[in-house]
Amino acid sequence: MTASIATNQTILVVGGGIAGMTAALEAAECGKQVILAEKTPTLGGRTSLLYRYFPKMCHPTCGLEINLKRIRGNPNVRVMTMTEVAAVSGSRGDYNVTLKIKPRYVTEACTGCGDCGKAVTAEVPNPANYGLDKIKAAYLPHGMAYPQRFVIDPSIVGTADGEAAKAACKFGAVDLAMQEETVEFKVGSVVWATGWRPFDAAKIQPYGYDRFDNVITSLEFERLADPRGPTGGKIVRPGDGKEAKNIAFIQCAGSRDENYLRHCSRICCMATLKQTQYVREAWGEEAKSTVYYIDIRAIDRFEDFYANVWNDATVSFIKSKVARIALNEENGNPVLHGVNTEGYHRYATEHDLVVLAVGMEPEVTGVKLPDDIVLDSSNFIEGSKSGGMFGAGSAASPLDVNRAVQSATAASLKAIQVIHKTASTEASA
Amino acid sequence: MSKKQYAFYPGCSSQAKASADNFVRSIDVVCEKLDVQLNEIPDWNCCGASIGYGEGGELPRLALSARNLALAETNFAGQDMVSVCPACWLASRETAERLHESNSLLAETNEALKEAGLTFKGEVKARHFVEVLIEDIGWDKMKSQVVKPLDGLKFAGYVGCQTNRPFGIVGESFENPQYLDKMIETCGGEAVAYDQKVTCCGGALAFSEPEKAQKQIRDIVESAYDHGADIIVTPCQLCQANVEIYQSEINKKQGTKFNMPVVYYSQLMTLAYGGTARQAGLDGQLIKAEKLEKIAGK
Amino acid sequence: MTTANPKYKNSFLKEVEANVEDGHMVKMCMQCGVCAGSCPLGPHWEHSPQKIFMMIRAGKREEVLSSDSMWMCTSCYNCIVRCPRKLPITHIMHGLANYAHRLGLAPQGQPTRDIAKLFWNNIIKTGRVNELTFSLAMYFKDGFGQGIKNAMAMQGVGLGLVKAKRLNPMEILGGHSCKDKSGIHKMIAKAREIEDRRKGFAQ
Amino acid sequence: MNAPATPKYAAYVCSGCGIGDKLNVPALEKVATKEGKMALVKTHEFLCNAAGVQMIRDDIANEGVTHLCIAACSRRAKAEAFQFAGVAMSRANLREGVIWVVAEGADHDEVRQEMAEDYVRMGCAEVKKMAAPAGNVKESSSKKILVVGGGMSGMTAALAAADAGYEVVLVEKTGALGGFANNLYKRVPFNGPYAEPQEVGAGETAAQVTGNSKIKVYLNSTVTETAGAPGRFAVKIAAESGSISEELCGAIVQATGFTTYPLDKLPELGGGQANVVDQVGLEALAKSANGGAIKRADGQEVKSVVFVQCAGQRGHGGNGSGAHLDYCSGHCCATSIKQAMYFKDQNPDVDTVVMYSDLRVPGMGEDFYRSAQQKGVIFTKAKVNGVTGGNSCKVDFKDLILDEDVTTDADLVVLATGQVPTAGVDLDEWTATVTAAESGDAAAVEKKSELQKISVLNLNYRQGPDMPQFKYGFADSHFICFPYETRRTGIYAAGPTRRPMDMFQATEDATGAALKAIQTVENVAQGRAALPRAGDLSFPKARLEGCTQCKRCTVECPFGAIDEDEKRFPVFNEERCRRCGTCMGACPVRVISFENYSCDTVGMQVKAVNVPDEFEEKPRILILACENDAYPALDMAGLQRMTYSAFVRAIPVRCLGSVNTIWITDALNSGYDGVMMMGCKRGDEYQCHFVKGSEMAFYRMSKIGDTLKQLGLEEERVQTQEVAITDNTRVVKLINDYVAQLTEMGPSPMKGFG
Repeated sequence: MTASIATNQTILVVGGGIAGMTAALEAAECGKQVILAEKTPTLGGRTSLLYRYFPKMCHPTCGLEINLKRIRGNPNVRVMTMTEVAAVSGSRGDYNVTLKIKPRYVTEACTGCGDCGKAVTAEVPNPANYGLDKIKAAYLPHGMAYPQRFVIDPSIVGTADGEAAKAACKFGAVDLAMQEETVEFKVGSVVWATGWRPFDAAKIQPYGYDRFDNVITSLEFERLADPRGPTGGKIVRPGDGKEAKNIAFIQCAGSRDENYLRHCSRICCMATLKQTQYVREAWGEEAKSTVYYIDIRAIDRFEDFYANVWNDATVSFIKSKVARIALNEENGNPVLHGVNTEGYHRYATEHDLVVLAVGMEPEVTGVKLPDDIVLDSSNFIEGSKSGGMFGAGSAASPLDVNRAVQSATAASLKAIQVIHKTASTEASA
Repeated sequence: MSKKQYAFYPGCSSQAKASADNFVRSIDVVCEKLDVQLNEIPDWNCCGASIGYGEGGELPRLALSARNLALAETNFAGQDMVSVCPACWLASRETAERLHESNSLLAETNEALKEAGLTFKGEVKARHFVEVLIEDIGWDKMKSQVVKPLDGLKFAGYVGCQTNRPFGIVGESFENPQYLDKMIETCGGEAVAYDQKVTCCGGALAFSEPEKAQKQIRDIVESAYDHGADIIVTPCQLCQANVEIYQSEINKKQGTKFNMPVVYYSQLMTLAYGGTARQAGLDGQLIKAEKLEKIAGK
Repeated sequence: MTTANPKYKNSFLKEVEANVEDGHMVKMCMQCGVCAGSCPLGPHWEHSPQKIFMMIRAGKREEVLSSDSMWMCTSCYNCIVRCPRKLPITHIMHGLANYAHRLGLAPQGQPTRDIAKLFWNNIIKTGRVNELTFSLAMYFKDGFGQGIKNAMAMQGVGLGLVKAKRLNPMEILGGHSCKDKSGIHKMIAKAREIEDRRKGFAQ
Repeated sequence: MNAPATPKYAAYVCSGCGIGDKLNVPALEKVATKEGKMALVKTHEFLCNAAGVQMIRDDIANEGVTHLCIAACSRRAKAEAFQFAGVAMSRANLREGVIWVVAEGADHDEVRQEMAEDYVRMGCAEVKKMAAPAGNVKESSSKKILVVGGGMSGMTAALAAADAGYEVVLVEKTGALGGFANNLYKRVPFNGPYAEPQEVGAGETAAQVTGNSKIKVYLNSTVTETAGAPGRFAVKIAAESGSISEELCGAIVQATGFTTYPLDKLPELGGGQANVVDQVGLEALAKSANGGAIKRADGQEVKSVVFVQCAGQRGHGGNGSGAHLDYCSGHCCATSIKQAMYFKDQNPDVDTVVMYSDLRVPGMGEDFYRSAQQKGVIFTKAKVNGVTGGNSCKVDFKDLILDEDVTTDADLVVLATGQVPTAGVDLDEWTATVTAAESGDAAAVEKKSELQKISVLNLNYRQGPDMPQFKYGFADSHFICFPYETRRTGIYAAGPTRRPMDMFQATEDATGAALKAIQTVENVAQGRAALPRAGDLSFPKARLEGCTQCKRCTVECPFGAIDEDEKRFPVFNEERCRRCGTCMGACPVRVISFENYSCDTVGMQVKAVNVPDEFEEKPRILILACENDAYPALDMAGLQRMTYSAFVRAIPVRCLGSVNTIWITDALNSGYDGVMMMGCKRGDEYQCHFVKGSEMAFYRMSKIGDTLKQLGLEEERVQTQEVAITDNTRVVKLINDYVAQLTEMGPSPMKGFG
């Protein structure tokens, strides 16, 4: 790849989640040239791992299909997967970027036929299910993966399995000699849509995520409810496969906590309200969801979703930050200890399963970013000193999908403005 | 080789014939084996303990600890001040940190200290002996001294509160600290997993609220039994005293048959390092640790 | 100081901020209740810490200061390490107890309060704890008769400790002590004087 | 570009990905040649690789191929590889649609081959009826952006568009720019450290707008008519003075803001009584105090203030009778925090209590909350039972933490009331009024002109003068992934008219809306469609000579794209059109079609299928699947190697709304045993991106019963299903169950008559 793939009239979008795809597409559909760089092997990001959206209970995959169709049909967007930003120098309107491309070990020749997967015996934790199950070490990330190309896990490169995959491919698409590549080019503006990651629940020691099988995160629960997930949509306990009907949802797991994340992650209340409805759908009147919360932040029109869940007899709300979780060693049930602060009532309640509504931590936390970038106290991207780089979506602030897309659309125009200014000054010069 | 030097703040319970008399004896052996020299701070005073607040108030308690810190600074300049008692460590470290944060508080404290002819410069670091073992000596060296591994013995590592919170040992979890289990294993024993590792023993309230405290103690001992422990091991004097002393009380009141020895980590190390029962202070147990004595006798 | 407190006004909160150890943090509580659930003696509290913080903001001066809740603190520090707002709850509880005690509003005969007093006097006397006199003092705090009972009740333990050389009968004659007792006494007196001045207690 | 005079048809069969192993490829070639009548038929073992694609390119260049059928994988796969400008192309789905879903083994070889051959027949039949859409390039269209509303949102949108190089017309009904922001003393912080209120900055922004040569501002003006379509909106702007100006605009940003919920509707919370104000009322007091002690209307200095959150909001979850607003306005918690700071910053001794039910300060708002606590603001989780105003206000409330009923007094009580959107006319009300008016109801005629006065856009669309309103009167999108996707192409709402929001969100939102407006004018210039068929160059054409003026297309178009001329013939505004084909599905005489999607492109596929006679016991079932959800679900079933009956033949459709009943009757006539339609969820939470497509299909099929009876067929032979894109497992079951059911019923009596 040469520097000629881009000029200072090009926009670089970092991150191929829904915010990044949106930022890239909105600019491209205004006629701008965009490079969309995604760290993982596929576009889609976190939303492609969600089962449903609040408050409509519709399927994120539906929007993903539309966005992927837009990308397939738009020559202005150049998609680069397994690609990370190594460095950005320069300033507004004139950045030099260096990208690192990790080896996929599968070339464009891949048709997605799956023969390599059949040939391989080794299995790796399935990233699409947060490691709740395993997949072959030669795999398609998921049904909606784009590009629809297999990936070979580095762990089998140089093994018999690796060779088996190579031998199985009729199209010679497996290239085990592939090396990490570095490319450099100019862009006029950069949109950082690097998104978020779930806060490491193991750090919240009183909840024993690292000690108790039946304490899981809200993202893992999302996979459990999804028919495409590890249990085929059955809500059962990872610990022993027992049906989980009596489920506790613990809010602010990491968020609003100066020991962990000082910000409120905004989405967790609504995500939990949504997930109580998964439980209801699965078990009907037998379902029992208990939400332990500090404040229910069902903001603006989401209020009516909250009102409906509030009126759902299978769901109850307790204003309390759970103090600690103990284990009932007989039945593996987590036991929640705490106090309902509305009138001071102590509880020690057993549940089949505990879901920690984990907070959003900016994916760039701990990553070395260009000096030009301005972060807030929680590592969300406020913007850049020279004004040519922008945060978009949940990289800029903890946002739900709808707001993330709105934010990405705005960031897209800000990038276009930079391009426009550069162009017009060059024209007048 | 030259020994590592520390200003030593033993604390009241570690004095000769005080409640943790046997503890310090084992500490001495451990220091001897690991080339650590503890230099007792001359004329140190009580830290005020946690219960001191009721009458003592804020500044008087700070003054008490500041006096010890000042004595350490003046007598053993450049040395960290080490305590074996969590309460002492907590009071000292908290004082050092709060005086570091607030100049006004430091000024007031020094104004009081002047009456005792001292000033606190705020240089000395207050540390726990366990920190010294882990951070300065290291696991490898601790293990290297083991000659009599405590094979076949099951211990419940009981960390309790104040060695663990609010400061704790660096890198350890408040809810599930590992270092004590690791010490047990270093000595060749088996650390059982149980759910009362950091439960409060009732602390000073063992005196004032016996029923409430003894409920805590019962939970701890019971769980240790349920999970197959022979002996409870602790780094804390108050934990040791409460959990050992009140077993007979609980038996009397509640008809239990508790008879679980409660020893200090340093006693295990002393034995594992080949020390005698006497050196390990096993004679100091109210509930005899026969299984340990047997090993000592080997 | 003891003016009637209007409801949901700042006066008592301000008093607490001025006179209670770390009292300035009370206003930072967001009522999550993690402290209440973390306290080992929680079941025995009338008011949990978080509730006490709310009561302070609501101006419930008498209820707070005459409550024996903060005297239930075992100083286990669970609340401190779990508080999402990093309130030094243990210190605030200690501070409130001490403040109530100094004002004479703390409940009479509250055992922890009495023991705290005994303990403090015991250590200040010589600069170090005299475990024997402290124990005896405790047994006799409720009067001679009760004291004998208490002592008898714990006799086994006492003897055991003596046998284990962990309690020295000779301590009755003074026992361990700092050399510079007078210095310590002066220091404590001074510290108290400064604090009283700062907190506006009558000398 | 237009296709050459002499069309040349070619078919390319890929034998890769196991197609060659599982299917008789020469037989497929034969079908393409003999039955498909393809002039050129080639097979390639790896059609999507460079060599395969080059082969096709060469044929286009050298052999003059104008139409090609690619018989390989799903149209959703390898789309980039198979892109050939200027030629018409169909895809026969042999991989995901046949070999991946038909059961393994020799027993199934026959049906598998039949299925593949049918798909080749269908692909060839389809492409013959297709033309490569040329697109209707309109370089001359207007790229000017109209912004309605001169508040923070409107000004931001105007500046955002201008900074990207576009001309802007800004219409503000009052005499000054700034809107609601002009009422504020300070604003909630936009950026770190989120500890102190910030200067509002409305004045500066207004100055930037007036100073910007690309922005033309109309003050004291309203929009009295919006005619035309994206790229050519003819906008009439009336000034108070009565003078009318006209502007030709390409796209519209509606930033008409909100009003505050009327205080006097909240008597139970002291609304209307002395010293009980709403948040905007407090801003006024703070402004006049200007940093000094805040005084009440009666001039008395405020020493104690209580903020009542959710006043007349959140239904029964908030404070007040519950009979007010059901939603939460989102900004009020942060606003009250800011206002409490006004007092504390001026005098820390002022008692400030915020009574909340859930304190809602998401994201970094948590820092703002902490900062207020630091300043000594007291927060109480409370349910307020009543407020009385007067010299010493009384607030009766239940402290939910202390669990007791209390009364406290305050010099001033601030009610955090909600945002009420200014989004013009409710279209349901409009339609009702117009219908009544047309039937000669005088009152309705009167009401109609009243409604026109409150309209903000006065669109002359037959569907009404404003944007369709979403819940609670907000002009919002129905879609989560596409917040700007509404039913009026080229018109985008921004700020609190779209959703309750604070000022920071409003400025972000306005910037996003500006982009969408810009995108619209660029799309129009290139003749491209907007979401969800972004970039589609095809558009509906009608053979008006065949039109019966039945008006179904104009009525059923979800986007108001079709007007009527004086002779009541449909007039297509293609710039408003989203290319869903609902009009095509609605047309009883089938005069509406797209170049690459028409009654024929589908009809011919239906007819191309080889339907065995009743003795073969091989039923045929036609599946018409929504291309966005059901068809991908079928693909993914294949990807997961699930198996379903080889008796079905699936055709992707743009939307079930585009399904013309002729396809159904044709299918049944030609002996199909059943027809299954798969569309999106319908109803209030509909997922159809063409709004009513699925709804329409169900409605139309409910009417098809009679036709079936005439044909002597059971109603079960036509089935309509809601299928979500995640239903890969379910879709397989639906198919297999339906096949079983039809087998049970026995073959269609129509067989052989077709």
